[in-house]
Amino acid sequence: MDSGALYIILLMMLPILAAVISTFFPARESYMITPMFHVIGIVSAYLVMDYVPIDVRWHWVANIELGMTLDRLNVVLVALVYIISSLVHLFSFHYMKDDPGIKRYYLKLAFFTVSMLGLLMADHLVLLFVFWELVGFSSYLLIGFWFKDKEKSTSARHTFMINRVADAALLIGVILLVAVFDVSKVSDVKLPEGGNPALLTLAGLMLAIGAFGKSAQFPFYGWLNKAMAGPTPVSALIHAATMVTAGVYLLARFQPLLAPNVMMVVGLVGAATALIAGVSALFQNDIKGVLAYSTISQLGYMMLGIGVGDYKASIFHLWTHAFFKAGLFLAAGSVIHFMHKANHGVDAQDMRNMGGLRKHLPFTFVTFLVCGAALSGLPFTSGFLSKEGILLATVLWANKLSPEQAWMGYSIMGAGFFAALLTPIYVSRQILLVFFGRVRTVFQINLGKKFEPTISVIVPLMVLVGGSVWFSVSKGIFDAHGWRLHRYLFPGRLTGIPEDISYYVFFASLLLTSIGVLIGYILFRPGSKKVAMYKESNILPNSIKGFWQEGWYVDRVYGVLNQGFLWTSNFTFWVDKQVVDKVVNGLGVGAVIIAKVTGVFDKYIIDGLVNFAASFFSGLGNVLKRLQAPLVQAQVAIAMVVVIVFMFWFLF
Amino acid sequence: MNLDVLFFGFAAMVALPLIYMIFTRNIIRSVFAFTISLLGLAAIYVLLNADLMAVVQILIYAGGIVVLLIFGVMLTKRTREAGVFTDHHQVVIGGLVFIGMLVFLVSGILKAGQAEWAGVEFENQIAKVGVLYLTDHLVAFELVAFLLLVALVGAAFLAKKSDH
Amino acid sequence: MLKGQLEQILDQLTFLRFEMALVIGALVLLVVGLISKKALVHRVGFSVILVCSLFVDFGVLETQTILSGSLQIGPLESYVKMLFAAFAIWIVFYPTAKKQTPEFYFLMLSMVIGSSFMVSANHLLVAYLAIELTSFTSYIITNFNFQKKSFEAGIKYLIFGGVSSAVMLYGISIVYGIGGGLEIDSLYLHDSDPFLAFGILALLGGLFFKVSVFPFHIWTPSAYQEAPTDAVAMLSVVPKVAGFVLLHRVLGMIDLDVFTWVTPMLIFAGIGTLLVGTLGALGQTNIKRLMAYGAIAHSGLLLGCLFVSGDLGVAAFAWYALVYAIMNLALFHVVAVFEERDITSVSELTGQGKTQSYFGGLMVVIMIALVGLPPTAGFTAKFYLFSALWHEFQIGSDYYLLGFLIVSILTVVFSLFYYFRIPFYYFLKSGSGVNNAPIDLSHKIFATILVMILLWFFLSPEILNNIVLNFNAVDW
Amino acid sequence: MAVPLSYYLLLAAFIFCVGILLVLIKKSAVFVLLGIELMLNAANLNLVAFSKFDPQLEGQVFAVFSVVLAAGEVAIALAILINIYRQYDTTSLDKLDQLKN
Amino acid sequence: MSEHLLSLIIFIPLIVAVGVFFIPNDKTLLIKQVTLVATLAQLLLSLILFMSYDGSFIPSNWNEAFLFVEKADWIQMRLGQYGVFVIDYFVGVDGISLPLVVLSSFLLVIGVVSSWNLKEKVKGYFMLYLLLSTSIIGCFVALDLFLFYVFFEFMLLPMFFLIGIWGGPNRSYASIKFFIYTLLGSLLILIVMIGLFISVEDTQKALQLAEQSGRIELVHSFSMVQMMEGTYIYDSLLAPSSDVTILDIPVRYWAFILLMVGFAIKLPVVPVHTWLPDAHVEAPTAISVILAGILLKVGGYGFFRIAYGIFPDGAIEYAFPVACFGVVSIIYGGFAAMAQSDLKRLIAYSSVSHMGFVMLGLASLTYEGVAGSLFQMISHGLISGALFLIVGVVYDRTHDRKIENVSGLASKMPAYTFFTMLFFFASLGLPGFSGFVGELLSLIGGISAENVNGLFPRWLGMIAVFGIVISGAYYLWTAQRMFFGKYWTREESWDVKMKDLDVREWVMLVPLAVLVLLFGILPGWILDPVDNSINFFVDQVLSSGREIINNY
Repeated sequence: MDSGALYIILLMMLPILAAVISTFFPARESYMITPMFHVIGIVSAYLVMDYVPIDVRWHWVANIELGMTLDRLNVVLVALVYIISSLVHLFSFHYMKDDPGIKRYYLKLAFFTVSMLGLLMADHLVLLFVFWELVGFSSYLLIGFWFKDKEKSTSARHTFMINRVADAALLIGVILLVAVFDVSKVSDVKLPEGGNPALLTLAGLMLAIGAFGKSAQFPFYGWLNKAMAGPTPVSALIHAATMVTAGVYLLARFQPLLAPNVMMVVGLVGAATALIAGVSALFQNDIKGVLAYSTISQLGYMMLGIGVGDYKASIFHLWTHAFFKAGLFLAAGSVIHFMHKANHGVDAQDMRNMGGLRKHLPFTFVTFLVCGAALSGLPFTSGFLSKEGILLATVLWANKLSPEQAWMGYSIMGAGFFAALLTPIYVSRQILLVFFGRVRTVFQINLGKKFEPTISVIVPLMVLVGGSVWFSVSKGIFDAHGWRLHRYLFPGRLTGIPEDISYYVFFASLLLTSIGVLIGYILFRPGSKKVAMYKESNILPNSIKGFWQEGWYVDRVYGVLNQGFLWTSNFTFWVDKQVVDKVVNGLGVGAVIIAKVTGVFDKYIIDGLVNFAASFFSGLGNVLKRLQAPLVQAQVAIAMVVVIVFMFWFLF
Repeated sequence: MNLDVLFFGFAAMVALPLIYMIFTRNIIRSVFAFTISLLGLAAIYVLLNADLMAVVQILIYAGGIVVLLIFGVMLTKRTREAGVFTDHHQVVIGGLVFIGMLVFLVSGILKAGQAEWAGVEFENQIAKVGVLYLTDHLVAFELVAFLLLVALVGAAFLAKKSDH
Repeated sequence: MLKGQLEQILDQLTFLRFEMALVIGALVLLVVGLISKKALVHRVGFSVILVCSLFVDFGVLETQTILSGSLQIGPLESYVKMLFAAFAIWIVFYPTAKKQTPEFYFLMLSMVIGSSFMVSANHLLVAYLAIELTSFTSYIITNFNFQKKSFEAGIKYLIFGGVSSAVMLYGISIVYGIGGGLEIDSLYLHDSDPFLAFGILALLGGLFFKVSVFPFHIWTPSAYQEAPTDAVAMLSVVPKVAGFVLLHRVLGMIDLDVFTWVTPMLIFAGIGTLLVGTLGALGQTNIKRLMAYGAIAHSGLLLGCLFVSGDLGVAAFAWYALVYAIMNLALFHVVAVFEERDITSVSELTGQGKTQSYFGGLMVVIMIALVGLPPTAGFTAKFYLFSALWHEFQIGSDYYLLGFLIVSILTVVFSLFYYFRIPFYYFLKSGSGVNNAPIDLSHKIFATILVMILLWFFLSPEILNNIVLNFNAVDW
Repeated sequence: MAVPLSYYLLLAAFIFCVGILLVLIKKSAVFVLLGIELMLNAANLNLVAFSKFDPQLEGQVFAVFSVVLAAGEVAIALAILINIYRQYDTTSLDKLDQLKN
Repeated sequence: MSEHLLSLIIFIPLIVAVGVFFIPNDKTLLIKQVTLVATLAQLLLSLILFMSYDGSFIPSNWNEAFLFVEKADWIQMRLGQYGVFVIDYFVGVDGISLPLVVLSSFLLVIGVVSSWNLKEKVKGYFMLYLLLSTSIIGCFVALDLFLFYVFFEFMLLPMFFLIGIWGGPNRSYASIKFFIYTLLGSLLILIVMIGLFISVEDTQKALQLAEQSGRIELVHSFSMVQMMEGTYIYDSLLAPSSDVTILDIPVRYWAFILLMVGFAIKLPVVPVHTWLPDAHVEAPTAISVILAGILLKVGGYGFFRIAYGIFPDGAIEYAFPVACFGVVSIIYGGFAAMAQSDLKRLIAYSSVSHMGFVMLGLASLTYEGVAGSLFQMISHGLISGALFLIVGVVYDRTHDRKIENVSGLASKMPAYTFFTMLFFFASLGLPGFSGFVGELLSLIGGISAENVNGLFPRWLGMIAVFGIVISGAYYLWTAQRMFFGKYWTREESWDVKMKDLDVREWVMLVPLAVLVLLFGILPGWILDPVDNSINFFVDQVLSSGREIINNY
């Protein structure tokens, strides 16, 4: 085994190694060593950056040569995963330290990290699919971590199943590409020569659907809100920074294969999702719910970026989003932890019970503020830069479209900008409702002002705050293409961007963001009517607000589908028991064949096979009964009748 | 010419009692009708130059079997039977079988050919038959002897054993 | 002339040593029965007679007719007769043998005698008499349990048999008149004449009665149910196999190209037999009655052997008859053992498996053989028969034959239903046994021997080759 | 030959059919036996009629045997019938329905 | 020893069964130990077989395709004047049967361990068990059709009694149903077998026999190798040149159809699958393991060796219907499984679904598809075996298998939950477990067949993909209902019995789990040694099938 392979394996296995090692120590504190392993991972990734690509290939089965590779794109993402993961591991120690299942928790978390790393490093579509599924699986395990809670385990199941549907499509795409087009290398995707273009479109579409599933795009986005049932650090890692971006990663890699139509679909779905989720985020009462929908919305942006052809912008947004959203989630985790400690009686995640927490949780507040700003796309944050990149690309793309498609392009663009307006509204709403004003519930225990005693909370939050401001990612404050890693990742020359458009977009997004913040402040400032009544606000299930709050009722659609599914299954079983079994058992097959042979099948189909079978068998039964007559003369009669029948049949 | 008349007379003697037998309810009378019919048959055998057969018919059938049957009827007839005919279904089927068979046979006979035999000798049939019994049909002769023994032993054993 | 004829008769009588030995033995047994009342004496006498008859018989290598065309002898006939005698010996080991009278054994011997003549009969008169001899024997033997029901079975059997034999006699008379004779091998019926056709049909009907083929099978269940079990074993094998040989010989005198309806009729009768046997058995609860239906189904398969021409057919028949005889011997032995334990109905078998598992195991093997599954000779026999039928289909492309083949294979599935009810109740159904006394060791040994034979014939069926090589019966 | 052969055959056919009819429609076992005897007689008549043209006289020989057999059969039948009568107190065949599936 | 390796593997259990017969009834422990040793010896030998199997050669015809061949005269019978038919004791393995032999001997050991606690009629049970294992292995290695058929049929009897005597409350119905269905299937095979041996000749054998007897005769052969090589007698019904049709379908196609139906009953395929749930539900745990793990594979193996090997033209002609039935089974089985409330029944239906992949992959006649089909059999053998053991665990404790009667077991039985989840996910095709590999390869075959050989359209394969969604649905739902949520059982008395896995159960489940994982990660361990065999099989079926279709 060469050193490259060793390196890759090591890089992949570090997290699980850490978790296993710490599991052997009885003390809970041993889990503090896990972040250190991650730091090794970060360092290794950094060190290897200039030596890529390295890869390892091995024969798996049949004609499939699996491979893993480290190239420029994924080494960056590996580093990202390690960074976020190390912070989450660190944060989790505080968050989970009283939980009896902490061993299980860390193992699962490490398993997830490994799967995610594998997904990034996989250099064969099949292997990518393998890790894709494993990521989903480990996410299932983590969401259902508190399995004793029926609802949480149900959420985990739903999450997995929704993903599974998309994965099935992905599998079709993978098989088509691997087996039909012989495209399997992830790191080096080329348009296959020849082949059926329609089939290629189909394959691309299937990949896109797979990506939509994992990245919680329309119509699959419903699962992400359910996934919030898991421990909050998990949400930070999985549902903000890493797993959900896998779809973006996949499409970014396979963009060369995607047919224009598919690109259009991706863009459309991305924009629509950004909008839909943005609206829904406005109406959430659950602190994580807001973040969940905002994540969906941001993922929509990334998809939009892919769809309009600028996957670089999407990757940039992926990077920045990972930081600020992880920050937001961890901050939310901190809030929830606090609420949980402070008052056992109330729902620790419901914003209706919060308010004025900035005094209790200053670090958290700062994190929320900065990361929220980044999410909103306020200037001086990383989010501003990356979001602007995507919007810019969208505008450029829309301008270039042919007149027939222009309306589509402009509506996609419009949706993108509108979502940019929504984001600051819900972010400010959340910050105002959680950290400002008065506490809307009674704390049973006075925990003092500062409830962030440990380093395992402060360090992650601060690092993420650091990652969310502009200088950590870019040289220029407003330069959407100034990402520090840009040149490393995409060595080619930057495409020229018309200055004027760039300015329009810059100002437009600045304006929209400002308006958004303003609206948010006006509506939800401490003391406003809405906030005063917020504690008691209950959204009626059937109102339009309820519709939005429940994510445009996507769950109900799933429910209907699920009912249909169950109905089908019950029907199948009914058929199995009542029809197949009986027909096959009761020699119905014979009857059917006879009927078919004599060409009267159709007739009996109309009359009902059941009637036919019934009369057939009762007739047969009667004949048999006659044939077994107990009286001797009847027996003689039977024999004679048969003889006469024979006679007249054969002799005439 | 005379023989023709005789044949039709004897045929009637055979057939009419049979029709009576179909409809009668009395077993004894029916057995006697049967006897008449047997005698008619014997006469027909005579017409056919089968003297031995006619004799056997009278001796064994009319003399032996009918007596045996009457004996059986007497032995078992202590209670009155409710009816003579079987149930409705059975009678209908019987009638159909009767008609079908008859129609078929009659039409068949009318169309039938007949084997061609070299020549026909009529004289001294009994002597010839006697020789045949001990030459060509020796096996059959011995077999029938054994068969009668079996019938005898069997019937006797059945009757005897059931006494106990 | 007459003198020469008589001398010739005397010469040829030596070919009848087997039958004569049996007849003399039967008479002696009857006399001995008057002197000694010991059951053992009768049993020993019976088996001695049969063994002697086996010894005086020798294989006739060439097929020929003797006694002015009355009888036909040849290797097949010798084989079948020896099979009868060798088969009949074993019934003295049945548990029912203890209570049998000398008359019983006399009748058993007459059954063998009648069947032997049936096998040899080349003259319709002899054939008729031989059939009647076995029939009379059977009528009488059916009553030998002297129960209320057995008399009922007896009279029903007699009436049905009487009608059948009368029909057959009528058929013989037509064949005689229109066909021109009674000697089977010199007759060749080729006039397409409806009256003659009826004669043939009636003649075949009587033979069907003897071999219990549809629609003349109806007597079988009642008779088997009520006759003594050892007699049933005889009844189900000896006259039936003889009947098939005779049936085949009779079919040989019919020109099948003129009487085109004969082959389909036979095949329909065969299919009917298979169906009636298997479907009829499904609802039975009485063990012997059930087995009677099974025997009917086997008749259908034996009839199938007749459809195969050439020495393949005779081989299939010889083999099937042999295996069928062994299987039925074993089967009715098991039934007799059950009867001795007061088990007559299937449901009374429950719980037997707990105490009598060894015997049960043997019984299972026997049932497997009857169904026709490996690793038993029952499978080989069926397999050989099916192969022969397939081959015949391949030669003639007769789709009726294919239909018969398919039905016969499918009936194997159904036969599983009823044959396996016995082990099913024996082992699988829970319940307390009617009689939990241990089964006599001798019965176990007897069953073991038969089971061993069944297994051995599966593993090494080459014995068939040796039998069949002698036949050169190309006219089958 | 004045009377054609077919007349004899027709008479025989009639006897045969009446025999079957009796077997089928009469309850009493004795009647049924009579029916069987009639059927046998029909066959005998056929045999004898045909044998008129047969120099070998086989038909007549056959017919004689068949009469003898009929006697044996009736003997056995009566032996059983007496037993039946003792057990069932009737000779009516439709009362004999103990043997069922 | 190596030249009699196969015979040893086949007959060790038979000999031991005879030995067990002489052990007194009450020495149950000894009986169990002896059985265990016998099956372990069988496993050891089959491992030796696997290790010493050299799959590196590329055969040029079927004669060369088999290794460890043993051939001995058994039966030579005359077929009247139409020649002689020869039945040999002829066994051998190629890459298709080898993995199945190893799988079977492994599962047989597991089965013994799983029935270790049996209390009643121990001797009978283990004797039947040993007979069963003889016939199973024999079935996989027989190269003589007659021998195969004998083993094939003989499997039914021990199975019948094992279900019927030691089964659950409704066992009698289930056992009879099982027997009838499978017997029906095997009789269809019997018809074809008869037709085949009458149509196939063995000239070599004819020469051999001529040396002994001095005259040349037609020798009808039962050798599957001859049948696959296609040495047909001219004018025979099943010869490719035969033009006999029944209902407008050529006889050869009929033969193929009959074989497919016969083996489909065993596999089982919708709509002839209904015996399976009943049989499974009533069978004792170990027998369920054998039934699902091995006996279903006999059906699949029959597809490979007999239906496809001998009738390649049928395989090509009927690829579409076969694949259709596969897909229908996948979807239908999945839906039916979803509706179950009895855990065992659920797994039984899931077997129907999973065996659909075997059919789909095989029908594609692509290398991936066929390899996937074979692999799916192995993997399903391990996984479903394990799942039935899992059911056995809860059944042993509660004597109840209803899913809704327990919940939240995870908190009470963590190890049990762990294994259950592991096998559930393995079964629903999570990558990393062997189930995924088989399904993936079959699906690759199913989807790429249109491009590779154009046998059937790819939308069939695409529909089949959604089978994995359904399987996910029912497994996760079941897992949630039984293991998650608050701990609760229907009967209070079950509480005390709800202990976590004991040593015996660990011993059974750990090897299975390890293998499932191992083969999921390194499927090449199974497939690489048999690579050439599969390639050869695919080439042979395609080329000779096309040849027959084109030439006649």
